[in-house]
Amino acid sequence: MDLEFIMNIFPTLLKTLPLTIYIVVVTAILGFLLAVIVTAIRLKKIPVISQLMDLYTSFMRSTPGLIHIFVVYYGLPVLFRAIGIDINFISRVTFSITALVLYNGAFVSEILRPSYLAVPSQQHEAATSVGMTNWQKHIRVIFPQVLPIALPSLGNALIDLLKDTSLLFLIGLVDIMGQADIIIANTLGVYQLEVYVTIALIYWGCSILLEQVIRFLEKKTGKYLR
Amino acid sequence: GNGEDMADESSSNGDATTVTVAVENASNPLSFTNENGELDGYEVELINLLDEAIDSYEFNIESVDAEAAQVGVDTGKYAFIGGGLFKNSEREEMYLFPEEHTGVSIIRIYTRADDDSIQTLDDLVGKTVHPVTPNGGIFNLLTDYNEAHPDAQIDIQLGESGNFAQRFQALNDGVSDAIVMPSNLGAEEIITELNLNVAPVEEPVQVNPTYLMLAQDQDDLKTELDKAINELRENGELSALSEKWYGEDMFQYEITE
Amino acid sequence: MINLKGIEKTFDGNKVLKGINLEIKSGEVVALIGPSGTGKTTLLRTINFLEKADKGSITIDELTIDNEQVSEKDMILMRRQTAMVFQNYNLFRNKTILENVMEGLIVVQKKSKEEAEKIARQEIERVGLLDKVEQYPIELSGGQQQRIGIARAMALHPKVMLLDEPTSSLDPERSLEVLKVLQKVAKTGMTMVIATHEMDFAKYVSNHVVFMENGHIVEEGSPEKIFTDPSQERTKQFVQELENPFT
Amino acid sequence: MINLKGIEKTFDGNKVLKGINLEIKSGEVVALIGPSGTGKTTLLRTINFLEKADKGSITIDELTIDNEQVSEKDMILMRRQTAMVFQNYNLFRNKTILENVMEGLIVVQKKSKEEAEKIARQEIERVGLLDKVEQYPIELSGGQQQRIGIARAMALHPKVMLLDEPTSSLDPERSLEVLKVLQKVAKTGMTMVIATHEMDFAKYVSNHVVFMENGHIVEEGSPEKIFTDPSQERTKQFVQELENPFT
Amino acid sequence: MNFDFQVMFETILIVLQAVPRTFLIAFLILLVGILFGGIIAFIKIKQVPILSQIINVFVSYVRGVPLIVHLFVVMSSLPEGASSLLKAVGFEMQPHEFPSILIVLVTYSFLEAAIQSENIRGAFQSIDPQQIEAGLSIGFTRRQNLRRIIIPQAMAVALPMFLNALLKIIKALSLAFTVGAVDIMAQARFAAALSSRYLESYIAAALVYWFICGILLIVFNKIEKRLQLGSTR
Ligand SMILES: Nc1ncnc2c1ncn2[C@@H]1O[C@H](COP(=O)(O)OP(=O)(O)OP(=O)(O)O)[C@@H](O)[C@H]1O
Ligand SMILES: Nc1ncnc2c1ncn2[C@@H]1O[C@H](COP(=O)(O)OP(=O)(O)OP(=O)(O)O)[C@@H](O)[C@H]1O
Ligand SMILES: [Mg+2]
Ligand SMILES: [Mg+2]
Repeated sequence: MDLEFIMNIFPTLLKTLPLTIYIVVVTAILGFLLAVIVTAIRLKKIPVISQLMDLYTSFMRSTPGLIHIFVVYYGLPVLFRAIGIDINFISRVTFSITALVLYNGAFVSEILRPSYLAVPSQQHEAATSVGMTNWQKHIRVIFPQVLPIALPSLGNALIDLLKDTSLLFLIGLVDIMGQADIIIANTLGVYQLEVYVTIALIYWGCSILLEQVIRFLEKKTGKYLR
Repeated sequence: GNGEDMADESSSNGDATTVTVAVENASNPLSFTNENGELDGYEVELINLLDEAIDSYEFNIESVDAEAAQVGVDTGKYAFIGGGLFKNSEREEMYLFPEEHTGVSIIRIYTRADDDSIQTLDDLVGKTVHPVTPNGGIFNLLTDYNEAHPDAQIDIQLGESGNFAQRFQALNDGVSDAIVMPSNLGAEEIITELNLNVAPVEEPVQVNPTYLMLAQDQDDLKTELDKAINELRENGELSALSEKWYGEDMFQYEITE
Repeated sequence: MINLKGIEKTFDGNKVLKGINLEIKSGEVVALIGPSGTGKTTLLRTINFLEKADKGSITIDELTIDNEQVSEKDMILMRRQTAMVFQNYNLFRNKTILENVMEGLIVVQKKSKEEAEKIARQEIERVGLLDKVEQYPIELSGGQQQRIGIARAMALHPKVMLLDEPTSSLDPERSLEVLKVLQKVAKTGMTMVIATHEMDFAKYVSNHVVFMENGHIVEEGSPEKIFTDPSQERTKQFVQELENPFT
Repeated sequence: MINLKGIEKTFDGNKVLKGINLEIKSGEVVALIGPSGTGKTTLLRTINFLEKADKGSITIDELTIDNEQVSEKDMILMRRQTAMVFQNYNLFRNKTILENVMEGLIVVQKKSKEEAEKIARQEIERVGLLDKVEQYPIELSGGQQQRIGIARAMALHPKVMLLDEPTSSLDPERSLEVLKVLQKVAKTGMTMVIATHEMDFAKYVSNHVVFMENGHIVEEGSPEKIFTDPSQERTKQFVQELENPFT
Repeated sequence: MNFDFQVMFETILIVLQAVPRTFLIAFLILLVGILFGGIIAFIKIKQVPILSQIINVFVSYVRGVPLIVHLFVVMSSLPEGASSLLKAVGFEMQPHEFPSILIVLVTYSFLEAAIQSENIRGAFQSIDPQQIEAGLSIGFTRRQNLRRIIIPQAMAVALPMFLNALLKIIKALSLAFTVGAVDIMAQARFAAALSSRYLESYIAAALVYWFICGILLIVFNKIEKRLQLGSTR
């Protein structure tokens, strides 16, 4: 293993980190919000929309990320062109985030749904009986109890998201993985081991960070469980 | 280019139509990102030369995955792809190709240097050929061979072939007996770098012309490209490009197809 | 104050409330008695709209709501007039005792945090649990949880209190204390509906007793009447246990 | 039969059991009375090893276990001699009523499905809920759940029954029925420890009353003694409520 | 754009051939993952000293590092290791003869165990401790309690996440391609290369994936409904 080579490519790889982090953070937040909405619609069984959401989540969960990227980046413009709107001015990052949010939201909604259902009905009633609105009930009482159940799995989803940004290299956005591919290609694959060791370290570091965030939230929300 | 994120840039030239074109994003030396983070390579320079030569069009290069490029040109996002692509009947049905080719790809068989049992494609029957990637021309080439020779089948292994270094290392170690691949992707460099007991078979399997591949509705652009490519060919700029990226003028080889 | 008309409720084909008509005047303390599984809890829950009755209308104060066409907004309006003490306490398990009592004050009544805490501490003191304010519900004994349930409802100062067996887990001393608290609150004009199976408690706390059985109201009247001179045979039979419960 | 020696239990610095010594003879029915939050539930739980006491030893039948060095296997052995009825019922919420009662018979006592169902149905009939066997706990009223809790424990025919306020959610009629069931079972020689705050119930069901307060046993003796002629001032004060609870 | 349905249908038929194989492997990986994930979750919940620290590092490494790196590591160490091990006991096997399916199984199972350990841990947080006590009180051993009471209740939460995982594995197997196992996506790519019909091939692949998901959903929903019987909502 060539340590010097590792030292050389380390900064190059690190340079891609801001883009990766930016996409992860924005996607995680938007994806979570989307998931909440989708979960709410499906649990409320709003006719038609609820069935559409079923289709959406099943499609997004079952098909490869490559297809989502292609659908959003190449498919959406065709769709919009058909109704006379050109959306090709939208940036690649935005397209990418859109694709990832759609994907992430579907998965997270299937984490939130069972976690939500695990909160006993008596807790809903307790909140309702003191006169809380539906919204207040969920924010103050139910959601805090959903989180300790969902957080470990949300941690999985977050780390998956970190790794899924590599899909964006398909349409030329260079994240850590993309940069790694570039280095491997430029060195004709001779230094694959070194590149992998380096990105393993970077990814590991990032996911430890994400884990700490999750652990912190878990500690905060799970106090009552003892 | 690679640094920006706008799919379409407003044109710098008043009447010119701006179109987005795609190249592969990690395909050294055709198109790749160099140490400075800029898009570079044979196809990239070629497209830039064409851009200069054609007044009525502006090219905006996007570097994406090979498959993404295909899908992009299918859906009309890209006007054409520059990826050292071969022409075949299936493709001709779906896309437009310029009259003139803009590159040459020599397909060779690589074997261990001391193994002279393999000289032509026919000799590959019964040998272990290194797995081929699904999206490459080699897969098509070998499939065509098998179709043409129903009673002498080459065993085409499907699977990710690994990067080039791994492929040659595997050949060197005896995992496989032969690699079929274009010679212009840095094979020589790897063999020397890794000090491998591997050499190409003297006679090329094929010398293929490679083309830019246009979306079907780009007739006007095709006309312009035909003109410009001809110019570059005449004034020797294509040969110069080839010298720069491949160390030799590939256009001197006689096309076998 | 409260007026129930023709309340019906069916659970998977099992009719639990079979047309309940009941009028409760402002400031009345109603004791709801009757055998286990009779529909006492269900009736309290329909008044609080935790369960939507299939038929019938409910009036609280000025507002009348027909169960067959009730909006989410109406239900919340109605609920804010009432507070409920649950048979199995239903404390917010992710909140401390203090937070449990403060929650409604802050979120629903928009009180400041300081004021809410002041009220909450008063109510918690009243049920003798000031030393437990930082604890979580799971760390409390049954009777302690029940008392916090009462404190949580009390703190809201609702027009109507619905109490579902509020002394079931309390020893006689504590029951007596709760009785006194309820009597004091009743004097302020709060209306109360108390489902209970402790006849002594019912007798002393209420001024209006409703005897339910099997989804029907069998008989209602003043405690004196129901406990000493009921007109229905069934009532007589049920309340006579009171005299000599275990003989 | 049961012998508790120096049982101590502390929750986060709060000493809840402060050295409990108690001897219970085979076939005795012990009523555990005392104010809310005194440690009655905790004591029952330590006997059932749901809570491991910090100090002291527990003997059931022949087997003595020191709480400071108890193995998982010992705990299971001890538990299999006892059955518990919980203050808040704790039925298996994912199992039907019938399954709730059959579960221990099949899994622990390795009875055949047919036999288990037969026993279960008998016990459920005893508490008057045969029509609910296919229901899930959430669909039952409080009192109904409590009775199933009793049936579940009864079905196991344990040597020792631990009952935590088994009639808290039952009306007088039902309480009387439960009393009769317990008395009948007591005649078969089963030992019972019943935490209760219903003094009447305690008086009639037990032949040994233990008055606890604040983690201590204040006084114990026959019901006659405790309820009519207690030797401790505090006991007198506590049980006198019984005579005239709400006056 | 000219879309060729003929090609799409033909591709669907080709791609379908890869379904049983892909599905079987994925299911196997999930099972192994749940099994080991369960054990890991148990160690974490119990906070077994030392062991749980080691487990933490293991989980964060395996979860954090991209699959392709794992594949690379396993691919370049497992065959060698197995070969020298076999040699020690007198068998002759060239490293490159090592079955690639084993590489896939080993790598993915490790990853899955790490992932499932967290899902399972979360599901267990949803269990009401009083349910556990109810089981103990009627004399269940811990294991009986686990099997009869806790797991069925935790399953209601974990099951949808297991389906999430299964779907992810089915897709992630396209990376296993690196070691020479052909999955659905790879099959579609070969078809695309031959026909030069990329859109048609991808859509075909998507439909096949979606179809598998549809079938799985029917099965999983049925089980989930059963598990939720009598639950508090
Ligand atoms: N969610 C439900 N689904 C089905 N049946 C229900 C449901 N809730 C209550 N019931 C049934 O309705 C009847 C009345 O229940 P309710 O809880 O109102 O009785 P209760 O008078 O409060 O009894 P208790 O004194 O035992 O608490 C019972 O037979 C019960 O089984
Ligand atoms: N898990 C726990 N953590 C902290 N404190 C606890 C815990 N369990 C019980 N306690 C405390 O121990 C004391 C005794 O509780 P226990 O449940 O034994 O009382 P009890 O005599 O059964 O009361 P009640 O009649 O109200 O049921 C109470 O003050 C309670 O707050
Ligand atoms: Mg009730
Ligand atoms: Mg208790």
